[in-house]
Amino acid sequence: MVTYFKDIYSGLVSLFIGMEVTFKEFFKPTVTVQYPYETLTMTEKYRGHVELIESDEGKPNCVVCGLCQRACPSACITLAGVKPEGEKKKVLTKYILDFTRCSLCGSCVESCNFNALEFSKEYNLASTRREDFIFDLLQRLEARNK
Amino acid sequence: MISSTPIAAPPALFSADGLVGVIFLVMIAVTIIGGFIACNSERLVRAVAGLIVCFVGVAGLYYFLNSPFVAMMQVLIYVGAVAVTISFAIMLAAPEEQKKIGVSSPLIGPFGFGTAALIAGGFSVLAVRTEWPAIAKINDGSIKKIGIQLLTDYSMVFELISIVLLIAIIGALVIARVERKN
Amino acid sequence: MIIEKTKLAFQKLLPATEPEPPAVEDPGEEVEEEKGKKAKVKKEPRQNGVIECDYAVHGYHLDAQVAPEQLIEAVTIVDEAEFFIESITGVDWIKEGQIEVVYDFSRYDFDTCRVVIRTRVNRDNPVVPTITTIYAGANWHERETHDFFGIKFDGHPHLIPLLLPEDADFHPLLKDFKA
Amino acid sequence: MSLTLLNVIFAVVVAIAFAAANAAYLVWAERRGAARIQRRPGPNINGPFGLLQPPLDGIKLMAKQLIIPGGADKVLFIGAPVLAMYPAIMSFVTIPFSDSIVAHNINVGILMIFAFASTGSMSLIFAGWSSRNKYSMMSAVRAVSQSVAYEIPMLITTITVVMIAGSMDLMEIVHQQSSSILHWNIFPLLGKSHNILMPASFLIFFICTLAETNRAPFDLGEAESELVAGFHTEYGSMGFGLFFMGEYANIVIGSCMTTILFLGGWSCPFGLFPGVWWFLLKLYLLIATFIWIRWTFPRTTIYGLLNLSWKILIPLSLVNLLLTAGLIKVF
Amino acid sequence: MSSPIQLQTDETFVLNVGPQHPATHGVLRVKMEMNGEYIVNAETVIGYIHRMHEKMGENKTYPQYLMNLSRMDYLGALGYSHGHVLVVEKAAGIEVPERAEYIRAIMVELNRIASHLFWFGAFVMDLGGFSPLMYALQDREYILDMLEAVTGSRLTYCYFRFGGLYNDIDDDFIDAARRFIPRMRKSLIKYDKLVTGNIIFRKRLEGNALLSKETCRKYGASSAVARGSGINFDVRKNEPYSVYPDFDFDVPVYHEGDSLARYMVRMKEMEQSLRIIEQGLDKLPDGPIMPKKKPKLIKPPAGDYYQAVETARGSFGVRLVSDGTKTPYRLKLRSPTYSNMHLFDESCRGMMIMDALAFMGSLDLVIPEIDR
Amino acid sequence: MSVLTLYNSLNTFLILGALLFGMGVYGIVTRKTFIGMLIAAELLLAGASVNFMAFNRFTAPDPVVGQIFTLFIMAIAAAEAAIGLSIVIAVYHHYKSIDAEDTVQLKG
Repeated sequence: MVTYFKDIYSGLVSLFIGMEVTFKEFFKPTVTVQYPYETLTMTEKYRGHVELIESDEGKPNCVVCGLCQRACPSACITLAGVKPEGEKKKVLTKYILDFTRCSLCGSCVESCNFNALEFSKEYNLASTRREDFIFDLLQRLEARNK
Repeated sequence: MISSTPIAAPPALFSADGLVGVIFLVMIAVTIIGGFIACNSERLVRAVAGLIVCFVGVAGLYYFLNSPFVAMMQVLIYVGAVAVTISFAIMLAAPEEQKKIGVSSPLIGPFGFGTAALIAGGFSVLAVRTEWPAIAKINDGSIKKIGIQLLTDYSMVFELISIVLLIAIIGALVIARVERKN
Repeated sequence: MIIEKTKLAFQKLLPATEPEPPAVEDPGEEVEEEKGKKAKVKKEPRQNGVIECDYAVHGYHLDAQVAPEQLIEAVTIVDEAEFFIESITGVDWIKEGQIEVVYDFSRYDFDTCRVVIRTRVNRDNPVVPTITTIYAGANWHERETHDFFGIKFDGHPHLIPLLLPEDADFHPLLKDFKA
Repeated sequence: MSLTLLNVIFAVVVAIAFAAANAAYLVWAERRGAARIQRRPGPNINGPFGLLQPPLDGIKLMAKQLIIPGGADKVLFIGAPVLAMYPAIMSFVTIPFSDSIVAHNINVGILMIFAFASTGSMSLIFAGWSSRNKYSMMSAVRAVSQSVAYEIPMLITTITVVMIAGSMDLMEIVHQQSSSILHWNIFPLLGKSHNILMPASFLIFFICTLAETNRAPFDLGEAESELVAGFHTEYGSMGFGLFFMGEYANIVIGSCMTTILFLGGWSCPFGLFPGVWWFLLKLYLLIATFIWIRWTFPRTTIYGLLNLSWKILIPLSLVNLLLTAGLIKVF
Repeated sequence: MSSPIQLQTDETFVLNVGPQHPATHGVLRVKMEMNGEYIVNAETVIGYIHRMHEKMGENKTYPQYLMNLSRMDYLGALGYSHGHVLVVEKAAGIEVPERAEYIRAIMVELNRIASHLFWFGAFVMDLGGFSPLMYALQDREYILDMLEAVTGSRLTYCYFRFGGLYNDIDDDFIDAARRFIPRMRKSLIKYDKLVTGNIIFRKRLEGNALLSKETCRKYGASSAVARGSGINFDVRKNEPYSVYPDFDFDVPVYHEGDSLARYMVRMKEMEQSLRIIEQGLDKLPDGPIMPKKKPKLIKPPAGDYYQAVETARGSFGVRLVSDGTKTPYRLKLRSPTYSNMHLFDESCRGMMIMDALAFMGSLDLVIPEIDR
Repeated sequence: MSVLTLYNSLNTFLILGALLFGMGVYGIVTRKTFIGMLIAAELLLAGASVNFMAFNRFTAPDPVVGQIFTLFIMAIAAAEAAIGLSIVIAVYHHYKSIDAEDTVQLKG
């Protein structure tokens, strides 16, 4: 009989303790970010999709060695280049990133020995069309330069 | 409350008294429609729904009979308890789509209707034909009076109610108890 | 030590292979000999028997290869020694025309001992007895292995595709499977 | 007779409006409250503080199609949400908000509210049965056993109040508590309530109200983690909306009852300016407690719930009833 | 042993819990044969998001496959990567610098706390309490922010490399981690008050789904499922790997075997993880994070290698069969939840559906990890 | 006598009671299942109660007696429902049917 009432009492007390916790939380400031209206800046090391890095002359650093293409586990990079007459380096003519397949692993950036690729800080990529995610990085580079 | 003196002139439809009359007619309709559903629908759950409608109507009738207490008890007991129990039993016991048409005699419908009509008609005729004398009231039949009478003059009824209910609860438990295997 | 005990039990089960040299090995030498031995193994298929392996290199202590018929007995040994089942899987040795079924066992104890029991069956008709009668938890593992390799576990109560679609009739982890 | 009945008709209209407005804005309050407890802002886009959210939700719900699942019992399927709403509306008719704001004060007011509240579980049964969904069906069975189990201690505790007041008239009960805060039924030792067990009565009554209104931690009928959405799994559109409104209307009724029976109705705690304001203040404080509790506790089990009723609340309320009767006799 | 569900009798009906159901946290389906509220028989159907990770492993080179492991379990990805890199390092004989090992341990433990926090929230949400999930997510966000600052992503980190790490940690991270420890301890007290002590919560879990040691052994259960049944088994202690022998921590073991015990084990585990992080930060040596000599192409010698690690969900094992080429010959992933979930079919018989779903919650399921 | 003042006439209630009673009889005769019969029986009782209440209101000198009788009937109805339904459930467990005709083997 005593335990019966003791159980009821301790149970009730435990409920009030719980309510006290939520009561305190009630008056604390909110911690969330109102997404479409507020956004966060990404951290420095954030791994978005890749972008080409340009050299001082405004040309991509890429030498079309194809290492990134080979390192990519999901084969989402296609690149092509031509070797103009009399130049040592190849010149990049096409760099397509199929973002629909990309898993943001960063292997391409890691494999690059020429400082030609970096991560973008874009994170709210959304579209209803698949084609929107086949990025032509050269075009994007030009668009950025404008 | 309803005045017991009969109103001399029939009230206009849109007067206050007329509306009361309309509401009474609605109550009658609710009662009859509910009863009709309760004894005619094929699905038992609908029959219970009809029963509820009917009992709400009956509660309304009681209200018109100067007894809000009994009216509320009607709703509380019939709708809140009996109907719930019945629908509970339907959910527990009646498999869905349990319909066996044509097992019983085809005459049972007309026969039932005949009997019912005979009884209802007979009672009605009897009721209309008889001259019911009105005797002066000795009290107002309020809930307080009910309480006092229930515990003095009619204490037997009170005791009986409690015993019947107790036995019913115990009996129901004993009968419906199924040993859970495992 | 549980390793010794289990090893002895296995040796009792597999007496035929007992006299052969690779069955008992000096753990100390093994590290150096590792590469050479592996090359050897490739050439001539390994005999049934139990090997004590170097934990630091392979991650398990005992490696027992048994014939499919001996499997139940072998698993009974580990069951009696209170091992728990880690996983069951297969390896498709397509060049040798065999499929290896690998059973991993370990212990909850601090007296750690990881045991690998393997058995090899013919690739054309891979049938091994089920161990669900001993380890109830082998059920899913066997179903999974059946999914991936098409190995039939004789006596399994419910051998239908688990991870693959219900109507799957392919076995993706076979080396000749091309998606 | 005639005037009171007209009054009632008028009151029903007002009650529907009141219930609907309350239900809509309690959803808002619940969402805001929950958000505050969880340190989120909650709905805050539409209108100031998101106050336009409820009407927009209502428009959205009404614009949607009511999908009736195949094999469902159409009549009952459509009728059940309506049935969920009507007991609350009927109950509003007899609740006195202040000395003058009452549609129709009948002398068995408590009984009337309980009578109509007890019919509420029928709507759950019909919704569950007619949807032809196993989850709904299980939920209906649960909801019924729950409401039956908690009606008993609730009625028994109410009887203690009725015994102290000597009346089932809600007006009368409030009048007896109106002199000061110390005369409220929840506070023992003064006024008419000699009963030192009154706080216990209040607690039992409050717990039963939580259970009767299917609120967390007793929301087994719509235990979303196992029964998806319980009895209204198959409901969309305004069918769902009505269930929702019915739930909140029931909460308002429950809180009104608690206020009247234990917290002195519209009387002011300090004897100042009694009026409907005090009633609403107490009412919404209680509702806030409902919300607070819901977002604090996990759900009980069905047997835990029934154990609580049959093994703790019913014995306690019976003992409470006996002791109260004794105390009234002695003093 | 689970047997196929037979045709239903008059008394019973079949209830499909899932593949889309609020209690299953993913596409898991449990076919339950019910007698009213009681479960007569249950059959778990998995594989709805099976991705054939093991075949992918055979088709990709070792570094290419590295990121797959972090996609197995989206809550505790680092633990799985850890197992994979350890087995490849063991096979290929790559030395790992000490600093990298310490950072790995710290990261894995942080990830373990994040995973447990999410489990805690989701579990309480399964039981009908929603607010604890939000509080847990707040703390978890803190961890994810820290991890994101270092690894560059929030869930699928792929932070470990063969032989070392992708990034070194900086002072910001260390500061954040040091601030995190007292904050987390305070939060744990809050959870204790709000949830663990709550009578409703305790009544629901006490005595729920008793698992015996024998059941655990027969099914190969690990993590809190085993430790809640009185089995003192933690790969970090039983088969120490990485730098775990350097840390002083306890393995919480409860002997009741019910859902509350499993809950308590995970809650106490968070405290132990905090201890490990604290010690790791104190002991963190300087040095490189990648080995000086690392083979350009990873080609482990032919052979059979096994490595078990303790992830947030239990003992995760990787069996690598190498044939000496640059791709694995066979890569078997032994996922802990697979074994833990397997228990469910047998153990939930005779339980009420509410209890069964509480039990399911206490198993800490992550469906992609079961389906692989 | 207008149709709008029907509520002041005893005959209205008596006829209503008779109608309810008739419906009850009809239901009991035609229903095949126990539960259906039980529902019809409730209608019967309701008809009787309406009569009691009507006489109580219009003719009885003491308007308490009728109410008490009605309450008594309600209690009986509740008890009947409880017992009846538990029997139905017991019978269902045994025969897997709630049809009255299927349970003819039920012997004392």
